[in-house]
Amino acid sequence: MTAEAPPVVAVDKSQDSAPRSGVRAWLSRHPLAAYSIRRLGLYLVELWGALTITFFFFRLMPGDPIQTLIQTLQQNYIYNAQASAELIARYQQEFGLTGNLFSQYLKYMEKLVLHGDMGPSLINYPTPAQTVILRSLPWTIGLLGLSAVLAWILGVVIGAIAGWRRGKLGSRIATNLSIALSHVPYFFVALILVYIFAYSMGMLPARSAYDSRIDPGISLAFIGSVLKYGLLPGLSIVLIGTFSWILSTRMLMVPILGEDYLVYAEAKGLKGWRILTRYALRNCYLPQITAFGISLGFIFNGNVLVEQLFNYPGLGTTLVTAIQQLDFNTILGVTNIAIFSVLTAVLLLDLLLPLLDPRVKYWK
Amino acid sequence: MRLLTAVLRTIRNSRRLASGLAILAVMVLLALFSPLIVKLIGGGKDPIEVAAYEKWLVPGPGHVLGTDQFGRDVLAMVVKALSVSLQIGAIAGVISTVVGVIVAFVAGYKGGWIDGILSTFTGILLVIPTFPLLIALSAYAKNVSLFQVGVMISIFSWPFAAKTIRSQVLSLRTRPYVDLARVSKARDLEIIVTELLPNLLPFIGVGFASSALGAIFGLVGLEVIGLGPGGVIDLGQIIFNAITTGALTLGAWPMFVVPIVLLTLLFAALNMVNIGLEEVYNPRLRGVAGE
Amino acid sequence: SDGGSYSDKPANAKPAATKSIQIGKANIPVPREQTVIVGQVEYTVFDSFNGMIPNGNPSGAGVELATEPLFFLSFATGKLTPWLATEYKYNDDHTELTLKFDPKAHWNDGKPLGANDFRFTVMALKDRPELFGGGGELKEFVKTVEVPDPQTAVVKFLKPTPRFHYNFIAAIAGAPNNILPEHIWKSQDLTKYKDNPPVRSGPYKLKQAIRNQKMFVWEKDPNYWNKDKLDVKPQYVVFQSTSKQLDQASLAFERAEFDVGSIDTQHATQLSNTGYPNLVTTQFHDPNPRVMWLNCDPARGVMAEPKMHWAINHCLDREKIGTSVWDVKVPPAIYPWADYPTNDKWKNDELANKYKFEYSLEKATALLDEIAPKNAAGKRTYKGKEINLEIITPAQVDKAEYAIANVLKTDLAKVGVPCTLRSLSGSVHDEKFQRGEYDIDSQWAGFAIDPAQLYTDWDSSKAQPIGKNAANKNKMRFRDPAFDEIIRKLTGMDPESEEAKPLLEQALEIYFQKLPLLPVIQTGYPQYFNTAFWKDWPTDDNLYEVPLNWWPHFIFVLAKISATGQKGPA
Amino acid sequence: MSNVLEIKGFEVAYSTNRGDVKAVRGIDLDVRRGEILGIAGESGSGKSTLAVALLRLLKAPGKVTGGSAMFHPAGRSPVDLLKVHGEELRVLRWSALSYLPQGSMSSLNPVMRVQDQFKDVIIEHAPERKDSLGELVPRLLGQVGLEPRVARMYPHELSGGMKQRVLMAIAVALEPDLVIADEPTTALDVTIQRVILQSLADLRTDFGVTLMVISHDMGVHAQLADRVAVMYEGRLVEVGDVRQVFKNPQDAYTRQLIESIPKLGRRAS
Amino acid sequence: MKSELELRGVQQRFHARGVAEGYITAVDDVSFSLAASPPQIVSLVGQSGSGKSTIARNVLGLQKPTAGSVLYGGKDIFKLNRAEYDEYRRDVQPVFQDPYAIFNPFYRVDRALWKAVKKFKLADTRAKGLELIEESLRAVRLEPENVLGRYPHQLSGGQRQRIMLARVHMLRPSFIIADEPVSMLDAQVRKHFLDILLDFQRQHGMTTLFITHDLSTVYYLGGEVMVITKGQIVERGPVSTVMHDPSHPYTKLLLDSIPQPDPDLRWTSRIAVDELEHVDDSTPGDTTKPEAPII
Ligand SMILES: Nc1ncnc2c1ncn2[C@@H]1O[C@H](COP(=O)(O)OP(=O)(O)OP(=O)(O)O)[C@@H](O)[C@H]1O
Ligand SMILES: Nc1ncnc2c1ncn2[C@@H]1O[C@H](COP(=O)(O)OP(=O)(O)OP(=O)(O)O)[C@@H](O)[C@H]1O
Ligand SMILES: [Mg+2]
Ligand SMILES: [Mg+2]
Ligand code: NI
Repeated sequence: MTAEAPPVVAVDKSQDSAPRSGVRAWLSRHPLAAYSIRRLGLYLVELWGALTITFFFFRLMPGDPIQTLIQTLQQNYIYNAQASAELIARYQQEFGLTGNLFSQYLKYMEKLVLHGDMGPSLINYPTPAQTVILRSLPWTIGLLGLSAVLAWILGVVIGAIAGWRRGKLGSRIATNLSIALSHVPYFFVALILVYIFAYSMGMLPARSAYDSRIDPGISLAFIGSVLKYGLLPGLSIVLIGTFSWILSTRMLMVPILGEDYLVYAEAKGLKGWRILTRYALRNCYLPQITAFGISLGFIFNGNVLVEQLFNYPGLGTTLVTAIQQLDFNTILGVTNIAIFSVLTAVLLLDLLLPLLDPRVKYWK
Repeated sequence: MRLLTAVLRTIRNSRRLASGLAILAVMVLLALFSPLIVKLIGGGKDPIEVAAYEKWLVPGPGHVLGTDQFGRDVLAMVVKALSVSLQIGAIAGVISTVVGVIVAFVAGYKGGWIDGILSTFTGILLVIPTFPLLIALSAYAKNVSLFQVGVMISIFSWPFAAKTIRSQVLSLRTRPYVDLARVSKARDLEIIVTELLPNLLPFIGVGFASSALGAIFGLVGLEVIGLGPGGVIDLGQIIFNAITTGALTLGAWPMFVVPIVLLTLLFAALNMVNIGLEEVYNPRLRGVAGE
Repeated sequence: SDGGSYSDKPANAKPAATKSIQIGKANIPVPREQTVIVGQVEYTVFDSFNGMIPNGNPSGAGVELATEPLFFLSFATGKLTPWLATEYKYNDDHTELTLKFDPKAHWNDGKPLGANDFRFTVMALKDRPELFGGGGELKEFVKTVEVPDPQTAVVKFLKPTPRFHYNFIAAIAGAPNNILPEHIWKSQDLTKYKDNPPVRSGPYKLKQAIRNQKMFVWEKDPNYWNKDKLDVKPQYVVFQSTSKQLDQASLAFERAEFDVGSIDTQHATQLSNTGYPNLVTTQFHDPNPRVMWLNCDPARGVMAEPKMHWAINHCLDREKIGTSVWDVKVPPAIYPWADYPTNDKWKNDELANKYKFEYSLEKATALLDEIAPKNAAGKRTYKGKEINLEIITPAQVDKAEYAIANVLKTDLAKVGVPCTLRSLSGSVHDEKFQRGEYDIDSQWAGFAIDPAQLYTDWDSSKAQPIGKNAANKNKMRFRDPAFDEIIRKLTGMDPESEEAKPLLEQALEIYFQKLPLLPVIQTGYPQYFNTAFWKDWPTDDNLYEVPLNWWPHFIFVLAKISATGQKGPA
Repeated sequence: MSNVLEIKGFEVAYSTNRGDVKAVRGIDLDVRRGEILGIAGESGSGKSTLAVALLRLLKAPGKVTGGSAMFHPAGRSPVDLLKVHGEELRVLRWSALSYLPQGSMSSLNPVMRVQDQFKDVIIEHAPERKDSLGELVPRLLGQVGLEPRVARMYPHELSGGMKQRVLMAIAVALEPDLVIADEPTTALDVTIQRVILQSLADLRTDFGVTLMVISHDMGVHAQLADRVAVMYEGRLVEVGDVRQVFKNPQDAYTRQLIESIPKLGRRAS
Repeated sequence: MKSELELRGVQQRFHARGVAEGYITAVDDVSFSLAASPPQIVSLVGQSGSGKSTIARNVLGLQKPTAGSVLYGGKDIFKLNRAEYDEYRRDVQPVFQDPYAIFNPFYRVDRALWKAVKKFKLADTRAKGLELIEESLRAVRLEPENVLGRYPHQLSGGQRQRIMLARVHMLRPSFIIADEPVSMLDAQVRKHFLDILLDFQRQHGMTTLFITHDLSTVYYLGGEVMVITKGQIVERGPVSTVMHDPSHPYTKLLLDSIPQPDPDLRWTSRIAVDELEHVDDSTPGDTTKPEAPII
């Protein structure tokens, strides 16, 4: 028995006074659709904004990429290589560096949006930047994605237990360790792990992504080798990531513990683990899902250095190499990929969340 | 005065906050007196000048932490670097907090389209991975000084502060005491400054601490690719030095361990302050979280 | 003063040289005992070997093992070894050059190699300035190339030159121009073709380039044309990027996961002091002394004063830099070239004594007081303006060139000259450097086979105004009419001829007076070899030409080593 | 009439930084089987503390400092509620002793459907009834005047009154001996309050449960309770039949309490 | 300062997505007026969510109505000039519902009083101000030394609520807008509080708009009463008339639902759930549900 209000006569001016056109009415009757459309709109605006900002940032940076290239080559070959005006002009054309900044921008966006083309890479000329990036992407997704998810799961579970059994010795250790270590940069840990497991004990490889004696492919040996080589870099991300998730989950958990529904659940005589999983955890993992989407971006930042340290053939290493040679197209490409994935992840989570959490007021 | 007593009251309520602040205070003191300490170590000459001593000396009475690959006294470097790292943290922390707070208040209190634009912009900055942009910026700004690096880092860290504080402002602005102030003829600015701001202090504190941490780590990252500000040594640079020169296997552990311990301690201290503040100000956490 | 350095260990702790080492499992796809593994720089390019595309060719990746010049020049001995070519001959007025090719030579796909390939290469590049290595000297000098028979090429010049064959000599890190197989390239677009796998002529062929492992695997070519003269021993040579962390890199060396490189001086010293039995150290000088480029443009104020250059010279503590800053102890540099015996003929000790390089802050102060006296505030001024120098360097802050500049900066401060020192990244540095927007640039000298070649770049006509790109010539904006005159005369002459000698001396004197380029130290590059799998590495006494693995001369090393019989770990 | 609960010398204290605060001071009280016992008293008099302590939900810094509470569940041996522990306590809960909390807004888990919150207790305490869940839940909901479709709703989709009734339905799901209701209506509007009070009274008639209803609203007691116990500063000042307490209060405080109730001075129609 | 507050066709809508219209109407065409003289007490009763607080906020100028106007001395309060605005603020003062949230937890409770003194220039010296404050505190039966210098969390709800009353006593506005001031208080404190309000009316001539959902307090206060449901005022009249002879069915239901504190007057009839119609009583400000709850 929904309260059917009388049809609106246009009385209110300052507020929403639009006539009930078909679309609007439909939307207000389908809040989830309206929400999705609005969320998608915001996503596009954010995507566009972020891409634009990064484009101008990189273009306004001094240093002519072509000159850089020439200079790098000179360093490599020592001879004063001949870089003629013609050569420079040709490359400027190919790298989209001709015309004023705005027309460069339009051209870049057109290529990017319509053709998914990020322009040629400098570090690997004339391979297009997107190819260079796509080559390293699976490694990064594998390493970063897997370990980030693992860290999240571990962190949320341990954090929830630490909050749940607060005051117990184990929880106290977990909490204090997290306080001390949750902000430590990934690569510190990576270094220490390398020192212990690779140098001192010689148990695990400290660099590269797989054993080159094994041919890459879908074979058990190869997968085993990838796992073995990914263990240390993965562990360093997982460790620190876990600590920060522990901390934030615990912070979320503690106020939940004071919630009436937990007291009620206890009064119901439910078993401890059931209260933890069905009542406590279910209420704090949802906000953590959103947080996870946002955190992907930061993990990406930290990951750059870890990959670098382990010489892992991922996006981070590509980025650093590109930065060292001021390879605009590749840097921009990597940045754009990161922006795109973070935004998309957050978008998906936001769209998914109303389904997971009945409380989410998606129409707000 | 009132603020001071409030602060003292707060500190007394949390052991964690107190110990975090104590560690910070020691570090700040060390940083403040760093020129003196460095002078003392040098005993007449500059101990962090290139080739001041022989290179790679093991720790001993003359050089408590040994010397590095350019013959600089590691202890003096660490002391100096600590002050640099703290400075950068403070600079970036202050700037991003101030900007964040202003944006948050304007967006949160004014609402409407201003909020829409500011929030979208903040949202956009939030998803841009800061690291590549930071690098681009530091390549762009010629002759960067420590202060400029601080500014650059804060360009990317204020959105975090702004985001959290904005949501707080949104919830605080509907509080009855804001209404009371309004019927007492207080103006918007007055309400923001006197009614909202004090209640947001813990959030501002937390924002400050995380921006400061971010900046210190950001600088470490910049150093790692050799784009740090010229002519200064920060903790990150010593670590980077240790990594690239392989100090660890050489046995020059102080170059590696000491700055990492200091940084970890600093992180832990700021974290403790963060959590302490949250506990003290969040009545639900109060007592409950105190273990 | 204290317990000494990390790398010294007390003698009694030194184990016997027979101490067994723990051999690690090298991450390579070929049998360890048949392979020499070389530790090298970061690679980014794996699928293209076309050197005419900027970055179209990986460097330091072993391409040198497959690429041969017409001639090899050994700096250490001064010996010129004919290789693909058997001889070169200029006509008397240096307007024609005749090259003879070895009839045995063939490409690694079996096709013959000779004068036709040479002509193709020269003509293809001559008029293609948009190619890397195109245009330049080829365009400036070459009129035609004639091929009377497949083994003979005759180059006709537009104007006389005694130096054209320099283009085909591998003196350091490869010749300026290597010849291309005509049968492969004639149908290809030179700006696009990837040349993968590369068809070249060296003793090795590319087996695999593994991007994810940053690795190139070279396999011995059983059909190598010059087997009789050069029989390389290892079946495989692997070039692999080493870790940027020296810990990791040196540990890999210690475990014999690398045979060449992959270790730094400090760790190497430590290893040998702890009795590591498998380390061979070979000293070698880079042909490139470390220098300060001093800006000579009047727009830079006091920097244009030769006396200022000398004041800076007096502030350079070369002794200290050579001992404490550079990795190994190295001698100071006085001439703007490397101190190889072959270069001794260009020296002039009389002049060097007359213009003595010495570290003396007093002398520097005296000179400065003349040109930039202190004002009331105690600040040095030049034409009423307080002076402040800008030192830039492309080296990172933890690298030697930065540290050298830092030492100079400290000493300049002591004589009242404040400086800012900046490490600039790649192109930012290059832009400032090329546009002359610096006072002092701390880096390397650049390289020339003879001084006249070096001086040619310093011509006044090549000095651009500040702010305009110098296009790699005369970046210090040196202008001296007398010097220009000498250069003009020298260009057409054989530098070793008698008539050139007094001219070179005059030029050297002007150089000493004005110091546009201030040499600091000679650069020593110790090379480290591991004897676990391979022995008979070059030593200080016998360098086997050049021990550096990124030079084409490395094939001579590979021919002289032998396997120890050590088996790789399972 | 037999007693369900016999409380003797019951004491609860909260430790604060200024020493222990006694919230409940030596209470002796019997709860008779099948009755509705009202606990009255002004705010802070210790009513909730009493309830929470009996339910063994007392959290630090509160602690039971003395007394006993013998509970006589039907068909089981009597236990001292203040002494049972662990599994024994857990089993006792809900099947014999259930709770109707005050905070109806927040006592339901916001991310679980109503039916799942029923399921919980049934799976835990009466697994044999699991199969009949589909029939049981609508019946229980119907008992408190809710439609079956409420079972599939989430708490935030319910109004306060509905939530309170869902809680009531859950409370009697296992037909416990004793239900302790702490201020079941304070957060609600008068009109809803009336409906809830009606339903509470029905519970007794339909399920025969014993109810302990805590409220500071004397009106509620007057309408619902059989007997009323009045608390003041942690002490029980008076227990008696509802009529006696209202018409002829023995204790001075009770008298004051009754007098200070603003009266409408109008007969209900 | 004898003025009149008048609401003319006030309507307040709030955006609410998820309901069919895209908004909800919290206050629907409400008109009434309050006269400063003779001082009176007008109660506004209605269930939770019926729009009472919204009306209070409209009257206090904290929320601009979407239609209609609030007039003070015949002028729209959102169009007053500076002097008029000052007078309006001086003359119309609130006592809010929640004694816990009304104080800024960061400050001592004195501040609320001092702020009134300063902002409305009640005293020119500190001493006079203090005197005024103490006098007002005593007037609401608080000992100044017991409350001054304390932080809000150190006072009980009743004490806090009375400080707000002291503030009003100090300001002597013509109109007090009291939004459920007693709903959080104990019976005894509540009575006390109502006595003070009555006292204000008699001694200082203040007119009170008393908002509540508790009919017994209305009865105690006397004066006039307005009954509001779903944003509309359905009944208005002297308390005795409305209570004894309610004309609107809703008023009847309301009256019927009050539990009589007399075991002899137990309800004999049952009310059906349907009678309550659609009433959302759970979460004020949260009626914006995709599906309307059923009762
Ligand atoms: N956690 C606590 N710490 C210290 N004292 C407490 C705590 N909880 C309650 N008290 C004190 O115990 C006494 C009894 O509180 P209780 O909550 O049982 O009262 P109540 O009768 O339920 O009141 P209300 O009607 O307001 O719910 C009060 O004086 C209260 O201040
Ligand atoms: N700022 C707001 N935004 C959206 N809706 C609002 C807002 N304020 C009030 N409402 C809605 O307006 C209606 C009336 O609310 P109001 O607070 O005036 O009720 P009330 O009668 O004061 O209730 P209570 O007795 O619970 O205080 C409610 O449905 C409420 O949800
Ligand atoms: Mg209670
Ligand atoms: Mg209200
Ligand atoms: Ni008075």
